[in-house]
Amino acid sequence: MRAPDLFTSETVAEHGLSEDEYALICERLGREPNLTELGIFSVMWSEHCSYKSSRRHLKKLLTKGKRVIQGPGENAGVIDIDDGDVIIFKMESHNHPSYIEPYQGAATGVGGIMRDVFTMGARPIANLNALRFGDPDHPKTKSLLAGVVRGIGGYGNCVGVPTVGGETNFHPGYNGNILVNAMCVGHAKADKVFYSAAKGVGNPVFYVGSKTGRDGIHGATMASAEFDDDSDAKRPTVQVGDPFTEKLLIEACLELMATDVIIAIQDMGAAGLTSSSIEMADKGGVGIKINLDKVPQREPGMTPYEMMLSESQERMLMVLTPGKENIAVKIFEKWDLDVANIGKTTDTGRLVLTHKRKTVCDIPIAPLADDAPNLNRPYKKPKKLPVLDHDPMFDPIKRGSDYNSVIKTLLAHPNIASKRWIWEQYDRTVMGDTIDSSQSGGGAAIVRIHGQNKAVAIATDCTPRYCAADPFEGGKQAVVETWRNLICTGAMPIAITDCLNFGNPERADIMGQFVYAIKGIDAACRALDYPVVSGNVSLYNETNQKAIPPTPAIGGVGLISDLQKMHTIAGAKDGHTLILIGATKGWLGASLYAQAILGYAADKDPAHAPPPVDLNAEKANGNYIRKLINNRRLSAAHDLSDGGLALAAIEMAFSCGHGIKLYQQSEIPLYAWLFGEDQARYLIAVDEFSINPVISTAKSLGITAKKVGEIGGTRLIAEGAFDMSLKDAHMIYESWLPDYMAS
Amino acid sequence: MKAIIHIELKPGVLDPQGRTIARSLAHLGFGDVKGARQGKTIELDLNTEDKKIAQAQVKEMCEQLLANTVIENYHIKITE
Amino acid sequence: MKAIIHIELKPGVLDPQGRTIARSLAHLGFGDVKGARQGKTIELDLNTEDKKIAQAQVKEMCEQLLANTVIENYHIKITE
Amino acid sequence: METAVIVFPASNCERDACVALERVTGKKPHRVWHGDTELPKVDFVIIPGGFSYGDYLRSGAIAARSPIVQDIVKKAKTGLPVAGFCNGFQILTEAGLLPGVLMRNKGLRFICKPQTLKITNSRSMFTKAYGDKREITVPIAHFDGNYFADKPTLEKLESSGQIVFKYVGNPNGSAHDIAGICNEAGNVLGMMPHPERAIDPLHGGTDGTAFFKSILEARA
Ligand SMILES: Nc1ncnc2c1ncn2[C@@H]1O[C@H](COP(=O)(O)OP(=O)(O)O)[C@@H](O)[C@H]1O
Ligand SMILES: [Mg+2]
Repeated sequence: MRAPDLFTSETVAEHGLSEDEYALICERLGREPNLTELGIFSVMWSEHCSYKSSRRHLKKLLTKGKRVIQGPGENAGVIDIDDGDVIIFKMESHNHPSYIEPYQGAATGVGGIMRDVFTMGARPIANLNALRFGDPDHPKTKSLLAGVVRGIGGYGNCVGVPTVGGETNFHPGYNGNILVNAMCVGHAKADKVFYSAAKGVGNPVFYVGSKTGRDGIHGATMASAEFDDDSDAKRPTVQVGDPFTEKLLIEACLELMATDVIIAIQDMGAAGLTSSSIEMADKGGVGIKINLDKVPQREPGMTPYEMMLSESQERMLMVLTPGKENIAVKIFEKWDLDVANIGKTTDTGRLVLTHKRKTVCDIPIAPLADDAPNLNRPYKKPKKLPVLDHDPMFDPIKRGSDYNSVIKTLLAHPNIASKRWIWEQYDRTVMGDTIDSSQSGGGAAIVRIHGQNKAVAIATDCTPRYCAADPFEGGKQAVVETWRNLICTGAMPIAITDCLNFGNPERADIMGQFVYAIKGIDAACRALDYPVVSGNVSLYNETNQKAIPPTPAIGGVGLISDLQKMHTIAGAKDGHTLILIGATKGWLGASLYAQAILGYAADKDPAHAPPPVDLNAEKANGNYIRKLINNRRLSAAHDLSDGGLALAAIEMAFSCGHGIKLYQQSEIPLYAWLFGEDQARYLIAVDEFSINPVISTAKSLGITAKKVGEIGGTRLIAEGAFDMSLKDAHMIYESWLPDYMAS
Repeated sequence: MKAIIHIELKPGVLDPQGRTIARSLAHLGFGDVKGARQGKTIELDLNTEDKKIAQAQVKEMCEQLLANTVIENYHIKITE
Repeated sequence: MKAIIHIELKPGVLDPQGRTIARSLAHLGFGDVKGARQGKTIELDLNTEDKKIAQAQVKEMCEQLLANTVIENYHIKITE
Repeated sequence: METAVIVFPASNCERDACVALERVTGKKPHRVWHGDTELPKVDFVIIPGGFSYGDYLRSGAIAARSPIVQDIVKKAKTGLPVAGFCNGFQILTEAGLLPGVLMRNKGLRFICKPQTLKITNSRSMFTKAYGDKREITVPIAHFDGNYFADKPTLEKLESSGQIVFKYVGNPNGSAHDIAGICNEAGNVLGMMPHPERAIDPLHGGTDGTAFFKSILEARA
């Protein structure tokens, strides 16, 4: 191995590169890199850009399907929703920046994911956010939550894209490492989808949007004084978002996309100009030459290193059709945005940068992109945990409590209690096409395709409790929960995006969680014909050697082709009967009941196996529910998740405003019947004429269906268990978060 | 005692507000404006009568709540 | 030249931000805080070299755009 | 009826306003760019919600100084009906067409929710079509909706029937629960709630429709 001459080992290490990797760079270049080149390699070979630990595993995922137009590999995934319409969507993490500066971290996370979507020609029509915070009692949790929510709202509300749904969990495992995952869904016409491959030689490369400043240049680079004269104030590494500019950028890009000027377009996300130029060139099979003097700069004296590594927000790179540049210039000037011709595509296969008439970088593109390190990290198969058997001592009464108290505890549990305090800060109704959002309490949002009678249903899900107990089953479960949430609207689920948040992949147990979660996701995708079309990996989520619970957040999208044949959870009617679809064994391992009431693994490692996911049952039961909705047999449907039957019934009551009664049964212990979290189950509300047909058709299909209760009155009742007023229960459910935030 | 705290963005941090203000002043015909930065002031009424204690307390308040030290600098002025 | 403009709410206009700041400081254990008001500062870089002209211009900017005189007062300071 | 909707760089409710107008009038509204200096010949103008110029400085402040607003001010003074929703209301106060200002919500949080309103002037050209209906529900979605004016102004608004909508359950700290007001002449109205987001059963309600119908009828 060649020891670095130009740089100290510290400098190399500060750039996140191992000695081996540095040697490899020298080998690929046939020389040592200069500082700018080192910076470029360091970001391109970072986990974030190169996916070096995850690439080989992600490859195995199902990414094709008859409605998939573009799978992973582009800025976002593209699916066909008929009539020449496509949906473009993706989810992405902004965990670390949000922990450092919650407002700006979350805001720029939203801005970044929207750019991924409108880069491809789509108008963003919905945002969602999947959030995980530490223990509510941890001193940082409250201000992180407040800042993140303000940031998401501050950006999304201003840009004018409704934030229609999401999820929020609390767990001590996120104390030092919160997760902020943002999802954006956009709509485009199939013949107006734009890609990032910079095809053709000699085409002009344009920079548009905000000026480049010294934002977000990584910590490592701060330390090295040689390229930073004014070393007085340490430069902040956080980026500041400007939603106003983003809004202009959306409008300007969409206006330009209506013409035929763009050959390729790519937003500048992580690693800004570096990754965008390299990815475009790599995909187009060309080289690229950039004159850095032409890059619009916010501050004087920026070095090539700083310009290439800056993560200033609201910027895009485009390759244009020669001769038509003026059309683009006019549009961007109209929107008051910077626009500059900064280079051209070449046939050299190299990235060449000039600055003040000197060549400051000349490196082949392949090793930076396709040819980047692709590691095969060792991993350990997660061990299976024991099943938690029923035990008479699990009965609340035997525990010296009662069912009413249990319900009160669960309704005020941070992971169950209403998140109104959060979503009321999000503009959910702008654009006039939101049909259902967080407001109804349903699992999926519904957003109409503008001017049409169809809509998309969108949901995000992941149950970290399950994933921590069994990454494989947890991965499956995250996928099927989105599927079920979409099904409950009457939508046909089409595809998912994933945002895989894990700890340090250099540890075999963490790598094992990652590998097995992916296997689980893939198994579910294949069983349900529900492919992955985009996603994001976020590793190294840990503090003090303690990793977060494995959190593969899934965002699912489905199509409602006829708005007359859809549902929200709020539709359940007084006097309707509740039918439970799917088999109940009363699985308590890793359930909310086990955690919050029995005290298992409340803040330690999980103790028991989570509910297994039977993919055949998921498919059969889900398809049956969808058929019932499409045939207008139901007034509402809700899937069973955290808290089992009891919580699903109560949530339905909250949404429709009527009481419920659950009947006595004798098959399994009452606590397990009410709170077990067996999968593949739905609670549906039907009128009296539909009860028999729904149950008998289910039987003929081999699906378990059982009359379990009814809707009506003003109380929440489970015979032999709980009985309380709907109003009181609702108050408890609504109070926890605002009380917590005000405390 | 009174404390006046000025909070401003650190140099180099994007200030979209300032930029927009400068641009609209130019639009309104104030061509002489080359640039603008926006900051905020917080004025506190304090019970303390000791300037040193006040100074130390207010600094602590800035660090803990008033300023976002990741992107902002602050200056404290204690008066009468 | 530089102009620093302080803009603050007129006395009598309710300042929810200030109130919340005072309350959260109390929550954090800074019991000495009796009250808080929040204002803003705008710093302008001007091309003018004449202090009088600058003063007049900035006053005009405040009246026309920078302050809302229904609820806000402003003070201008011109430096070097 | 010919209508216009003003488009600022970061307006984001202009499409919603256009949809609402087109539904009621059967005609596409003119979309007028903020940089234009003159309105086309129209019978009614909407300044839509959004964040106009990013809402830096103060919500609506910069937009109120744009060229097109100068023309709106001129024509409003000669009787042209103008309505501003949300950011549009903020712009109208900043432009001096309506008294008072909209300050930060009392809770210091953005609020988006369905809001019940009381119609406190049912004879205005913006509310006539509501007939006997006195309560409606339409969405709100704003950060700066806390209406403030000095006491004499508030008293005058009350006594002259210029308060058109009041909140039932004040969400933002507005003086006198004010959700929407009009000028003395009654042709300029500003309101924080969004009637254009309640014109379709799929919105969860259609209480916004009569607002637009009122104007159509008044101008017929
Ligand atoms: N961070 C958030 N942003 C927006 N909506 C949220 C957020 N967290 C929770 N919600 C909303 O609260 C409701 C309940 O969430 P959740 O319990 O995760 O639903 P489900 O279990 O049915 O998937 C949903 O409608 C969801 O969209
Ligand atoms: Mg969920």
